[in-house]
Amino acid sequence: MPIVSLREALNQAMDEEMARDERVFLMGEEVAEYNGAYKVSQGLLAKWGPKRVLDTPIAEAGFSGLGIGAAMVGLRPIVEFMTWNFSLVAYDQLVNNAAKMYSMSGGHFHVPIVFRGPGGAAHGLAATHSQALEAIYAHIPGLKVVMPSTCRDAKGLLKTAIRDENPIIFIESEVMYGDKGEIPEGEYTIPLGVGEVKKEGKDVTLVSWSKVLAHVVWKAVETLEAELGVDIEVIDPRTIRPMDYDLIAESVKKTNRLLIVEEGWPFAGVGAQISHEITTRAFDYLDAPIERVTQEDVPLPYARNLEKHSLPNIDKIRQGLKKVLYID
Amino acid sequence: MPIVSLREALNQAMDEEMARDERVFLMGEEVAEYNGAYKVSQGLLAKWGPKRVLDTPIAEAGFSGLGIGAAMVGLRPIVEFMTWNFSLVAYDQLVNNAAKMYSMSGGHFHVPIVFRGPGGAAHGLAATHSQALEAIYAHIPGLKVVMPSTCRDAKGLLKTAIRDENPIIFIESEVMYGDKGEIPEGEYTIPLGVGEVKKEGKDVTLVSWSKVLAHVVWKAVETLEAELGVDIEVIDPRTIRPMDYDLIAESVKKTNRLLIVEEGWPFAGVGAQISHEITTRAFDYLDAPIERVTQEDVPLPYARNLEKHSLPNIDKIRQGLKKVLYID
Amino acid sequence: MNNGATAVAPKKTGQSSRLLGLSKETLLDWFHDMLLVRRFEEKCAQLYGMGKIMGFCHLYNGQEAVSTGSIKGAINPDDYVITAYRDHGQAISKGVNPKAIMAELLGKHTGTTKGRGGSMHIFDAATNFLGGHAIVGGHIPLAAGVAFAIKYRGEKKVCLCFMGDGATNIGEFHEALNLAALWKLPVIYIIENNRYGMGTAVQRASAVEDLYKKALAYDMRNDVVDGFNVLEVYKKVKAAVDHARATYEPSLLEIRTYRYRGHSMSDPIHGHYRTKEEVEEHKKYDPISVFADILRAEGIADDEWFDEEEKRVKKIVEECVEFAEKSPEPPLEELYEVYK
Amino acid sequence: MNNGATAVAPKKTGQSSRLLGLSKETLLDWFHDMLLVRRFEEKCAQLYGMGKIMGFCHLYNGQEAVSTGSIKGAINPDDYVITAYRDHGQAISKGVNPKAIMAELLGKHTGTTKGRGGSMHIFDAATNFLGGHAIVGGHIPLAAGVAFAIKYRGEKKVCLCFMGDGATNIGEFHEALNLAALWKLPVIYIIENNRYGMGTAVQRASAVEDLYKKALAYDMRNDVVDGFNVLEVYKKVKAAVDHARATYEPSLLEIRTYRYRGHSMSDPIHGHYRTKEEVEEHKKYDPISVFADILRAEGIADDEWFDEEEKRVKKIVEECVEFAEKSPEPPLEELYEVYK
Ligand SMILES: Cc1ncc(C[n+]2csc(CCOP(=O)(O)OP(=O)(O)O)c2C)c(N)n1
Ligand SMILES: Cc1ncc(C[n+]2csc(CCOP(=O)(O)OP(=O)(O)O)c2C)c(N)n1
Ligand SMILES: [Mg+2]
Ligand SMILES: [Mg+2]
Repeated sequence: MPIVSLREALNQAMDEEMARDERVFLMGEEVAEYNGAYKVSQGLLAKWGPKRVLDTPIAEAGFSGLGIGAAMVGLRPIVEFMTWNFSLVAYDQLVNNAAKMYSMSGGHFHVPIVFRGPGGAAHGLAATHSQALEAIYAHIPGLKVVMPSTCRDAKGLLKTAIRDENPIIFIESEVMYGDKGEIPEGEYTIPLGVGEVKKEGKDVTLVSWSKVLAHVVWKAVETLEAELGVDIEVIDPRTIRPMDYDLIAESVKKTNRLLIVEEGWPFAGVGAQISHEITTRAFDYLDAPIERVTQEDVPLPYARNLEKHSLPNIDKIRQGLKKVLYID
Repeated sequence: MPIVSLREALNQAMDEEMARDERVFLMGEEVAEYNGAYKVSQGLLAKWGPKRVLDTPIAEAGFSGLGIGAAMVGLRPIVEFMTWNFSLVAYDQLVNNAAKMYSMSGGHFHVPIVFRGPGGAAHGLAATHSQALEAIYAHIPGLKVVMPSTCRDAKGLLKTAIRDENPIIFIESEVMYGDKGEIPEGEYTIPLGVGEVKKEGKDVTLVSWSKVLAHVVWKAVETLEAELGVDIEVIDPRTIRPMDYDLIAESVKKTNRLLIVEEGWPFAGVGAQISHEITTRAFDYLDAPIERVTQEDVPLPYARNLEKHSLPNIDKIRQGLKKVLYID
Repeated sequence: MNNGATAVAPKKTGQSSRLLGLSKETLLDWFHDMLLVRRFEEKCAQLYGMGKIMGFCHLYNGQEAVSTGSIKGAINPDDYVITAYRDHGQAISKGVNPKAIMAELLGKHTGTTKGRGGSMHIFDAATNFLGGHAIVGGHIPLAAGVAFAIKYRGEKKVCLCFMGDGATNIGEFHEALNLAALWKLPVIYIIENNRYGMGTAVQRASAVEDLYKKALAYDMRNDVVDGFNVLEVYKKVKAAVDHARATYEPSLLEIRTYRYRGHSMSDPIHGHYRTKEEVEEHKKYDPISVFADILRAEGIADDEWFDEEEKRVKKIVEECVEFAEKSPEPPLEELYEVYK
Repeated sequence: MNNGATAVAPKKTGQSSRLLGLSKETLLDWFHDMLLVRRFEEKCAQLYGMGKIMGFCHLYNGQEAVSTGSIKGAINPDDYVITAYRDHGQAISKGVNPKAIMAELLGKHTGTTKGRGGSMHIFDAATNFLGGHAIVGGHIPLAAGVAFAIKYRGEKKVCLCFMGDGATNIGEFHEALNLAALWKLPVIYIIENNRYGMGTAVQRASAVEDLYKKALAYDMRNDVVDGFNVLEVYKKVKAAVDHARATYEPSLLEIRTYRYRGHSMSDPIHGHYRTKEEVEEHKKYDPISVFADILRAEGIADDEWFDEEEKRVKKIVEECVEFAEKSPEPPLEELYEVYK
């Protein structure tokens, strides 16, 4: 199987879908002539031309709304946010127009659109530029939220997202764009709403997604399985909304313990939702309360030591595992 | 004790604080010459004049940001959103500027400001105008979220909010503005972050707030205590962030069961957070998984029957209680 | 100084007798449209008073010439219209079935959005009526997107986007007009300047009182229009539409009009923000009377026809109510139609 | 046609020999400020290359005349300044201790925000430097609020708000300028038109290329300024400041300038969006050389002074780095300073 970077995987997904369906177009800041602030759209302008790959002014609400209007009358826009931090100025468009259109118009109109870009913290970008915002989008009925952790999932899920008839929040990570991974030869898609057991284990279930899973959890699992002598089952829901509760509940009924590791803030975060739902579904199977590791409940600071201390890290995962496993 | 409407209670709080501190001013759409879209600011223009009571253009991001800037240099703005639905166009200002300023500026600047207005559904306003948005604000570190359910709490909490040095999200309800209730004679305040046991009970703890508590839960409790022969302890956290977990946990350790009734959407809602935290704190005391009653996971429709069916109601509370109490 | 009617209307009524070569059928059809909207809204007011229409209900009385002249008059059936919450009149002019609109207002399954959207959120795919949007300014970028799709497909259609005077102060107005001008999109932005955003007079909310001047920030084609004369509205909107079809270029039109009723049915007719006299003064330039006078003067219609027309319209409105009343409530399952 | 330097600079340099009656001390102080900013930024580039400065770091090279002429020159210490993420130069001109800025860039506890804000979020209460804001356009309404507070208290201060050309296309620009003009707030909005928003040329993002024309939508006082000549900047910003102090009225100034480096340290210097030649061409109008030539021609400073000045500035920058390097990291507890 070919090995590509996450950047290439996402680029292939967009390129293939643009080839498959001429209603698909890409717009966003610097996506065209600059080939993308993070080069995810590299080469797409050259191949598809300025009609289908457009640089926008800095006007997230404006071009998000423009995409929604175009989608209402039959186009299939991909809107890139340079980072998801900048989507907050467009939040009303996503929540009131994209999410509600199909229901509120009585089915007269629907909005097949993908909003995509990197989310979460990179390094040293500080509070305004380091937000993991999945919770505020997953909270909204009418949206679907997708957060892949591998190149294979990213390509397959993005292709599915572009073909979906509903508005999709597709959150990537700038620090993952260079990550390499295998992808299947040729055409493939991955359904939304279906999680995956990325590693089987019997002692505890660990649910995590996106960058934290890719860059923090895997290293931690390797170290801590040895260190604590435990066998960890790792589940990547891949889609945050709809969440694959069945897969997680099934695993928890086997391991009887659950740790959720997310980059978002704790209060009413995605982990809180998973915790509530799984506690309800697997109450009699849980040997310990579900534990969460999240970003500290603070705006992320700049200084390296504060940033490190604030984000999920191996120490916090160790503590979380020990707590949920009642170790010492 | 005098009996006033919620409208009057809020009006008194603003009036008294404007008298107490000339740095306090009020701005928003129609708050001045129109005396407020819901008349909460009735008479304030006449009393305090156009310098301190200002009608704004329809520009929520602009006047929210204006308030934040004024607060940074020493004023204490009260910004009214005609309803919280319209705050979504200002979401970035509240999340990136108001919430993060104190932390991100290293303490150089802070933002003593109150954003207030009605939230949740009224009657027949449909999806864009019927949103209970507490979760998307409570998720954000740096904000405090206050949601009173009585006239007494509303006045005391709003006065405290206006004196607080941090940005406050103060969510009222337009269908409660006419509700009457007793308030203490003269000057009083109520601290943020302190919940209240509104009714003692031994069989199950019910946590709810704002309009759902005032208009739905109380009626349901009355009916269902008799019908199900149970004794319900009702807790109103009053402040959503910071949440008074201690009070709830203490109650749950006594009743061993918890039902949360909220108007917001279920996914990553405030109830999910309470559920996770209390499950963690009172795991060994819980005789049943924590139950939640929320608004259905849909944009709220217009038709009366759909609206009724979508919002929390007595039937859903009955089911929730039966489930958590293992009745039949 | 521009203050709507008193300044604009009289100055221009002189021209209004010129019928622009429109056929008698067309002219009578337009009058019918205006009268239907007026009577439909009056009925809504009644039903709201009876508690049969719920929530917010924003009526169009006084602004009929804008809807008829621009939608009924200046565009084709396959062109697009998108607007704010004050949307009944524009939906009717676009050809949306008034029975379905009335049923929607009563929250019935036969309504335009199956009872889900209500008064502020009228949608109809069949007539390219794109809503009905209740977040002020939120639909302005959508219109640019519709125009983008038109151009993307190389069609010659246009999109009319209506907004109030108050909506011109919100950020999305700025972002959308810049995009439309920058990318040359065939959208006609129509400000219905009825002089107030709720209780706030234009000059208390906008630093420029002549709202068409906001086009200068985008080098956008612009004009100001007498909204009390349906023929003036038609003429100038048609010019903008023709220009858009020919060049894909947008326009910003400020149409001066006036709202007779309160902002919504839950608001007072004048309150403190305007006087009863001001409202009465404007009724002298009532767009329906103005047009009726022209039709009479030009011998297009006589009193008998107008009497008959009143009866025809009354009947239609009654049929709408009857249809709505008889229609069933939406089934509960449809509450969950959230994803396609 | 306006395309920054090539059009504006030469035309105006003729005037620049007039010293506006400024004292020798003042002129040399301004030159010092510009040179300090230039060398400070060059050091930042080095330290970024060494990985000591993290994240996004937007340098000011080429734009120094804007910061010095407006902040150092045209306002008082108790006036306010607020800006975007390209903020080192403006902070220095406002009097923020460069040691603290450098310490901030290295993420140290002695930094302007104790290591929490980093390059894009410089704040300093002592000098009324209100940030350092990294969401494009997000600070523009804040500036109106600062001016509102000034007027509320009846003070005669002003607030200078800097933004890039790209920021003029976002909604908050529109909402804030309308509010400032409508309420007559003493804020001077300064567009630093360096011809690009990241890799997007002004005319590819804005429907009007002459950005000062956006003031027409608010009836706001406006002007266009040669940003390559610190004396021109001073003159026109001072006029706007005087007007604001006298009338509380805002202004919108478009200052034509040019950025030598990439958008941020993680971006290429030209990439595809501009040529190496274009960058070199602009360096002919380098604001520091332009000013040096004037000072020489006017006999204010000679080569010896300039050599000495280079040494003085070099030393200051070295002291900044030394101070920053020696400073401790912030203590972990401070992570939790979220509520006051
Ligand atoms: C973003 C937003 N803010 C506030 C409101 C509340 N609101 C609804 S209509 C309205 C006034 C709009 O006035 P205008 O644009 O002139 O339209 P008109 O009602 O006069 O037709 C306001 C403030 C809203 N719906 N959306
Ligand atoms: C709302 C928002 N969208 C996008 C960005 C990413 N971004 C940061 S700077 C920038 C370009 C700004 O250009 P300009 O306003 O001309 O300022 P300059 O960098 O040239 O000084 C962009 C797109 C952002 N920070 N905020
Ligand atoms: Mg209006
Ligand atoms: Mg620029």
